[in-house]
Amino acid sequence: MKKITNLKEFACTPDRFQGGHRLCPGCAHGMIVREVVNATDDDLVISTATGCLEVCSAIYPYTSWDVSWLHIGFENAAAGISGAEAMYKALSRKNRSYNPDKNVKFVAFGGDGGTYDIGFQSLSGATERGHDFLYVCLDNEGYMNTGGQRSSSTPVGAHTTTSPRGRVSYGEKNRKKDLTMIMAAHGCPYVATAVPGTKHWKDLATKAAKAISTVGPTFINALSPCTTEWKFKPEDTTEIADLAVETCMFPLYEIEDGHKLTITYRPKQKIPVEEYLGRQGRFAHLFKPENKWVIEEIQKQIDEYWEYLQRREEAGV
Amino acid sequence: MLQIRWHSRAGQGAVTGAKALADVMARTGKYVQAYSVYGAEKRGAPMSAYDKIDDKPILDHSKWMTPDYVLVIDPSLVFQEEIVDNTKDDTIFIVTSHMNKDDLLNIAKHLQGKKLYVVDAIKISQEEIGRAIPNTPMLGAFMKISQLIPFEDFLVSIKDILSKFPQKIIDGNIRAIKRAYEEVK
Amino acid sequence: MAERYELKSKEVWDGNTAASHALRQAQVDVVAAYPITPSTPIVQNYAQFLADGYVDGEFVMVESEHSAMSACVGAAAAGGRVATATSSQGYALMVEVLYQASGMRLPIVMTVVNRALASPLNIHGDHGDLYLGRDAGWIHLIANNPQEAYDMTLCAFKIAEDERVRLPVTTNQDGFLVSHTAQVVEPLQDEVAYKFIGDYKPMNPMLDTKNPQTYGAQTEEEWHFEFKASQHKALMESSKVIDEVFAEFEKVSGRKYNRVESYKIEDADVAIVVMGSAYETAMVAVERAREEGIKAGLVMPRSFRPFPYNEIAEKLRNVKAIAALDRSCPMGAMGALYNEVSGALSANGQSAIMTNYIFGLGGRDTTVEHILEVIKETDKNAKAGKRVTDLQGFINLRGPKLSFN
Amino acid sequence: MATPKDMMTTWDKIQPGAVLPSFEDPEHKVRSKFNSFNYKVADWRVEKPVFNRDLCIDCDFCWVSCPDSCFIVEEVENKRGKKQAKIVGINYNLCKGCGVCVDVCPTPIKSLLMFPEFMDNEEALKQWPTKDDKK
Repeated sequence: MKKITNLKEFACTPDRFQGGHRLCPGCAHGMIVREVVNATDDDLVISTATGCLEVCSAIYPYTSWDVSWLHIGFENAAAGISGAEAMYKALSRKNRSYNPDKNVKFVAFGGDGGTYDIGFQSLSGATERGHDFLYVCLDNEGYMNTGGQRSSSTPVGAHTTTSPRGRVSYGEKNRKKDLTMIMAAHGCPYVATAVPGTKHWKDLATKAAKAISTVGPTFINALSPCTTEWKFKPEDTTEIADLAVETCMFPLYEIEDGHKLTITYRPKQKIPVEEYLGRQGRFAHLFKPENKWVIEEIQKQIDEYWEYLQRREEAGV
Repeated sequence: MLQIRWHSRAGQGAVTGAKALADVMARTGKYVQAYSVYGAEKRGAPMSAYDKIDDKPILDHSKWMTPDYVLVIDPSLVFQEEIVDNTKDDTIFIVTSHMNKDDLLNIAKHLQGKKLYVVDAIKISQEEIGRAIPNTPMLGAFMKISQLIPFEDFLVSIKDILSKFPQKIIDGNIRAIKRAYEEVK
Repeated sequence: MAERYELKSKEVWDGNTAASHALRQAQVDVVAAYPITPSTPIVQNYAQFLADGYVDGEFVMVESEHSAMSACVGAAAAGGRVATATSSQGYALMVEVLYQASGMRLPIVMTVVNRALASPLNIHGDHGDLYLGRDAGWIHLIANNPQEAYDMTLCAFKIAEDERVRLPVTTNQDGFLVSHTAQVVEPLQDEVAYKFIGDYKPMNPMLDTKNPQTYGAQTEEEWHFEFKASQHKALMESSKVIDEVFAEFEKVSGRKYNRVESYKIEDADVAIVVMGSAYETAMVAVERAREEGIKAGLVMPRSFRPFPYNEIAEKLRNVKAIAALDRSCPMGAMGALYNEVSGALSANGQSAIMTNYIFGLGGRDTTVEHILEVIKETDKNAKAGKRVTDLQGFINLRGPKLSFN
Repeated sequence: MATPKDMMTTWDKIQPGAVLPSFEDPEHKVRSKFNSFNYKVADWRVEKPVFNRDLCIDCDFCWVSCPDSCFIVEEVENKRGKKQAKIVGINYNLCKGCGVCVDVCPTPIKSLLMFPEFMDNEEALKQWPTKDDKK
């Protein structure tokens, strides 16, 4: 496992995800991916589900990857990486490894569409089969690659193009699917949440290093604030991520062996959710008088969930 | 070309029996085809299996045949009139029943006038193998009636075909085959 | 090391057993598969080979056919020999990924046991799945009996992995009629079979992590056309490699295969074009027709893709009337074989009278008598010098006659 | 469109399967022409970040939060002989001008600031605010 000590040292890591990709200016995907692939010194084979990251990092004739990389489809990043991992095992057993002196690790990236929704079956299958890989969900809470449609990760009240706010609607009606817990329920040896940015960079890098070095299927759900569809200024990406943590809208925690939960960051003072919602255009309509109750409802859900996480951590079961 | 049709219930081993017979005959240098016809039904549903045996490669892949032998390994199927479909005047029927031939013909009128042999393959398999899997005893009976190859040669081949099973199962099957060879009437 | 499997010079195998032994002998590095009737026994047999130590590769039991082909793509791009098996609905679920596999030029071998597509649901054989995959950029080889299911699968690896081809290959056998029909198969011994296929030749393997590769880039209108054209060219030129592999296979097995198979076509006035086990049934019908004075012959494209246009036209050069028999419902068109063969004739300036017959859907029995009837009808066209029968016929269908026009 | 003219090829000359090698010389890590490191997104910018080395404390916040891997890092040894990263510049080929680096820069007077794209860096450095300037 790569030792992540301080940023001065971590920044010496030669980048393995190159610029020149076509993600939006200020996109959190680039931040998260760089940290994950830089969090190990082992060689990497990566698969990526169809989505913003995939289309922007491999537009022919360019690739942004200094590591081996594969894209097949929207719903099969986990299945694809499981095949590559199986080949690695087979060739190692048959003494036909391409680089016998190197460890190869396997990582899959998918957006929330490719992870929570259309790709969930293949992720669940690959996880159940126990392949040795890390799956990172770049959770920007909607189908942003296709112009901001809702997903099962879209939070209550958010405006998307398929859950629009309107004269009689306050936007998304359904609660965000709790995928991290669902992945933990698979019995994964390691599952965690993370955010990009300077405040929690070490939390993310350490979790990635831990996940990659853990044998077996591991999962990181990384919140990826989307400047374009959440509607905030590009330079505010890390601030929005920090607010998601400080409001407990997106708490940072990890779960080991499917059950042992540890909260990895505890806000000194939980900030009201308005602070987070108010910074994003997708929630602007909630501040109209007739929709205020939705904010209250969201706050109630956050409070309950935060309480649940703390109780569960205390219980230590 | 020798054509054999099996009538069975799914789970009684007609497919395995048909394939075993094909295997035995292939070892004598014959060309064979063994297949079965069934739908999505589960254990207990009626089904049929087929053997074709010839001196030259068998090309016809259609399911239709005019059997030289009809082997019925389930006692209740003996009473279904379908077992005489597409048969010839000289088609030989070997059926499983606890009844003797005369009693059987009184009930199963469609078999009247047919060349009929009876063996209680169910009872034999229950007693010798411990389960109602009447396929191998039927092969014993068939060998007796058809005299297709010397019985000793048949036993050598079938022992080899069964060799993946535990010795106890092999021994039980061989006893069942020998008993049916003796008891078929 | 995988254990050597003791094989007799003649085995009695059904098509599934034959295909699974070919997979075993190819020492496939990764098999990722999901069972589906009627190809399930291929997957089961392979699992048993693994459990008994006859296979030392990885066997990934995925949760769907979509993931099966996806894992195959991942494994093949990683850099090793890959295979799977499927049928029907499973094939349909895979279709998206079939295009990905061929577009990335990955030499995956898939043993397909052909089965009808729902709805209504049906587990028996027709070519609905084969036709579904015909534009997917794969090479499609046809096997008419268990021996050929075995032989074609061995050849498939050698064709797919050839540096000049690097395309995925399906081997097709009829559900139940071949897959569940035991016949005499003369297998090669393990070492002979493996030597014939040869070691896997890597090309841009992802696992050579010192030299990283990007697979599955996005190409928009600026590039997509060129890639598809390049893939089409490779698929067309695989004909040459298929011929070479068949010739090499004849040397080790004594069995000769051709991209276009034919039977008594040399002096025929009337020809049947058909793929699958019905080709052999039709051989018997041709014999019967000749006994009755009709000079009938038989032609089959062994490789449905690449389609052997010129070779098939050459075989049909002297016939007067042709019936193309398609085992898939064309749904508002003529059957694919009718269209391909008509195109082949037209391209070569030939003008035999063409008719189309649809047969065997959902496992409907097609007997020697049925095909003999088709030959007789086609003979009417030959004798009249023009089409006097319906353009399209349905063999062994209950109800009034049905035709396209 | 997106492909430079000199990279446009015909169907008979493209890589089978659209497979892209990251490196032209893998052993010496020489990136291939297909590596997006060699692609320019500079024209996406309206404003550009300018880096003031004199004010930088090498916290590397900009490095870790840059979505476009723009910050050029030199590996140096600190007083205790430990390796650490020194920011030496911005790769303007890769920078899209999102401004995150400026946002996260923690120095009292920021060592990264946004300036108009057309302004010369020398000129920008001259205009850098000082302690005396009002915020």
